[in-house]
Amino acid sequence: MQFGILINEGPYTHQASDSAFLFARTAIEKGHTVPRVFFYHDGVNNSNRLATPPQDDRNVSARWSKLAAEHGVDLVVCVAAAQRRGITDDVLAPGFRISGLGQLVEMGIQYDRLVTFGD
Amino acid sequence: MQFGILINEGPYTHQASDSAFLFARTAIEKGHTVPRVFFYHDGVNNSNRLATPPQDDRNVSARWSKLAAEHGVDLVVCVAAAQRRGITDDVLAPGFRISGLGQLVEMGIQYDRLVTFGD
Amino acid sequence: MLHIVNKSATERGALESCLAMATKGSAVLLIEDAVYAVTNGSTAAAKIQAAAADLKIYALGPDLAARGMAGRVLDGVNVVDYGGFVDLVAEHSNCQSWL
Amino acid sequence: MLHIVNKSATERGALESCLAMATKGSAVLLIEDAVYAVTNGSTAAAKIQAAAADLKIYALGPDLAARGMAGRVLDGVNVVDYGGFVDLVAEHSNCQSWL
Amino acid sequence: MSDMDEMDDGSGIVKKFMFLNRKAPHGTVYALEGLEVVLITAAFDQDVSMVFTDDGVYQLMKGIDSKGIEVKDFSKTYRALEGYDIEKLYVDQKSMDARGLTEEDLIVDVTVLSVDEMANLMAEQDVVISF
Amino acid sequence: MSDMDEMDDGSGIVKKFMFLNRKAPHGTVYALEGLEVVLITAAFDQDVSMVFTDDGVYQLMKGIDSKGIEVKDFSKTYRALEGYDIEKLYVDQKSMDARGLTEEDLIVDVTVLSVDEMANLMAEQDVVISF
Repeated sequence: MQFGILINEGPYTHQASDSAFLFARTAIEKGHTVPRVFFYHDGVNNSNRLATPPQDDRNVSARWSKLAAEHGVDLVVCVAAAQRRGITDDVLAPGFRISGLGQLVEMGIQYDRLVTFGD
Repeated sequence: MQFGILINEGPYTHQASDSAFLFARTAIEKGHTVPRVFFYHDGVNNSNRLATPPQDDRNVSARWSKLAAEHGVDLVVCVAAAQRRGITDDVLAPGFRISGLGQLVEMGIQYDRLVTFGD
Repeated sequence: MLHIVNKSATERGALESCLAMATKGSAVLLIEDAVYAVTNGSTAAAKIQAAAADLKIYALGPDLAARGMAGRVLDGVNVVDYGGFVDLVAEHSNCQSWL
Repeated sequence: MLHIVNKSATERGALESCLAMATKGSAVLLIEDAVYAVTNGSTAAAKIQAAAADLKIYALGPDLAARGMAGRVLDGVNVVDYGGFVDLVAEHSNCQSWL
Repeated sequence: MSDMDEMDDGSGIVKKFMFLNRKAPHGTVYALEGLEVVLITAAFDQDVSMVFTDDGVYQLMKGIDSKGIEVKDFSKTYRALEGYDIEKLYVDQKSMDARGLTEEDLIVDVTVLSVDEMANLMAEQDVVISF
Repeated sequence: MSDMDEMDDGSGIVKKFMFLNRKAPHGTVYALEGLEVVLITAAFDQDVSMVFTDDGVYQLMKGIDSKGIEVKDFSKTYRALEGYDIEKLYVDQKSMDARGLTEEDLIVDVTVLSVDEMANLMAEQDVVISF
């Protein structure tokens, strides 16, 4: 089955970002596909490669990049939300790209399920 | 009177960041001083100079920079919170600096009031 | 002491916790989404009016206006602007934001 | 339909709104801070047990454990892991997150 | 809201999208950024319903004046929805009653639903997105 | 938490700082990042009280195991507070009761206060910071 995932909150502050990652990874492990994850609202902050959390803590953008590289997940950051919050191509971690809200609507139209994580 | 201000949320997503700015500007207009504003938790995201909100909307980091330049407000971004969230010297707007939590405690010790804005 | 509440009382517990802990004579200032609590017909209206016997209740005018609520404020609630907000912080020896 | 709630029922209104709108036979999955609602002695316990007559109530085990609540789950609540979360989404034709 | 022209994902599929608004305006950005998603979804010719419940009903208040907090007033966008063929606007009766509001207080015409009607409407959707 | 050694702002002033914890752990980062502020404040030799009320009492639960959500378990830090001379830990009786919790359920020794006692404690502080 194809799952689309929408993430509305940034890393560390809200667990939403962690829950979404563990859900996506588990879905893939179980043989489903996650063709795209869409980052909206403060969710765009998950894509920031400049983050350097403590060594004993998870690195949110890096683990998304790894999942994308290994399983072909398309990580799409909303352009309008990103502009408001200072996320540009210059700070984007590998595997993320900036695009329009149409990419979110397409997920709803084309995939079997759309699951939202937020606050 | 000296007011310290603590901001715990980022721009646009929560009004906290707007309320804090309007409070600080009004306090200065009324003849008080705001020697320092401390940005903690997602509040560190207010310092990002890469933000380009729509032209008819407020530019949060730019208006803090302007207030700092005109009234000598020290804009301090918490280093630990900033590292988790990808805020580095490279993306800092004018007038902001990155430092430790001791700067927040000093505000509590030295100023007449400490006012917190958050979620 | 000045208590500051910024959350809608229909969605969060902050106002209720604040009113339970504010001592007699304290001031409570409602800002942002918390201002809905002091409008006619709100679920919190009765609680606010009961609290106003022991506490001074304030609400931020610009936040009321931004929510279309400027004309619906309960009797006994003092509407202030940002200047009044600054004055309230200055007049009280300490303040607490119920985040 | 699968309803997903992630907010503490003592701090937010999401669970109450969800339970009011979930139709008979629907599933409700509690994750993150929402899992406190299905623990013994919680304020929401009675509501959860009443709702369990018409709805299937699930809670995410890793979130219970992370809160020291693994041993306190109410009878009638099904504890699932992330694999179970994925299965619930797959088994129901649509889902709604009560943010 | 630059890309609101007709869009097409090529599939010709039309799904039922419900946008559930549960949050007050201005305190958080969800109401504003949520509107942007609704407009784009309509541009893809999907079957769009907007639902306002809990504090979300406050989004539709008449007489909003946000100059004093120095943010954009986006409440007029709700009146423009009809122009984008978004005509299914529903509010929850119970949420209105709890806030002392009537249809007269709202900036647009809406259909008022009971909790049961709202629950049935939600259950028949393909996609529900909550802001 | 690298800068927890003795610090001094040079003023010699000692103020009463209260840290009010109202939020559950893990769902949001406030509990964790709040602890960092508390430790630094103690390093400045200030008079520190930590108060746990509403969902904040959940921060002190015994038996937390966060491996399954792949985040750090910081609950042991509460047991280390004593080593930093942070000994005034208060929990709200009413919040404990509402959640079916007793002192036996908590990872540290605390003083349980009634709402009135808590209110008086708060009123006598110089600085209150809420997380």
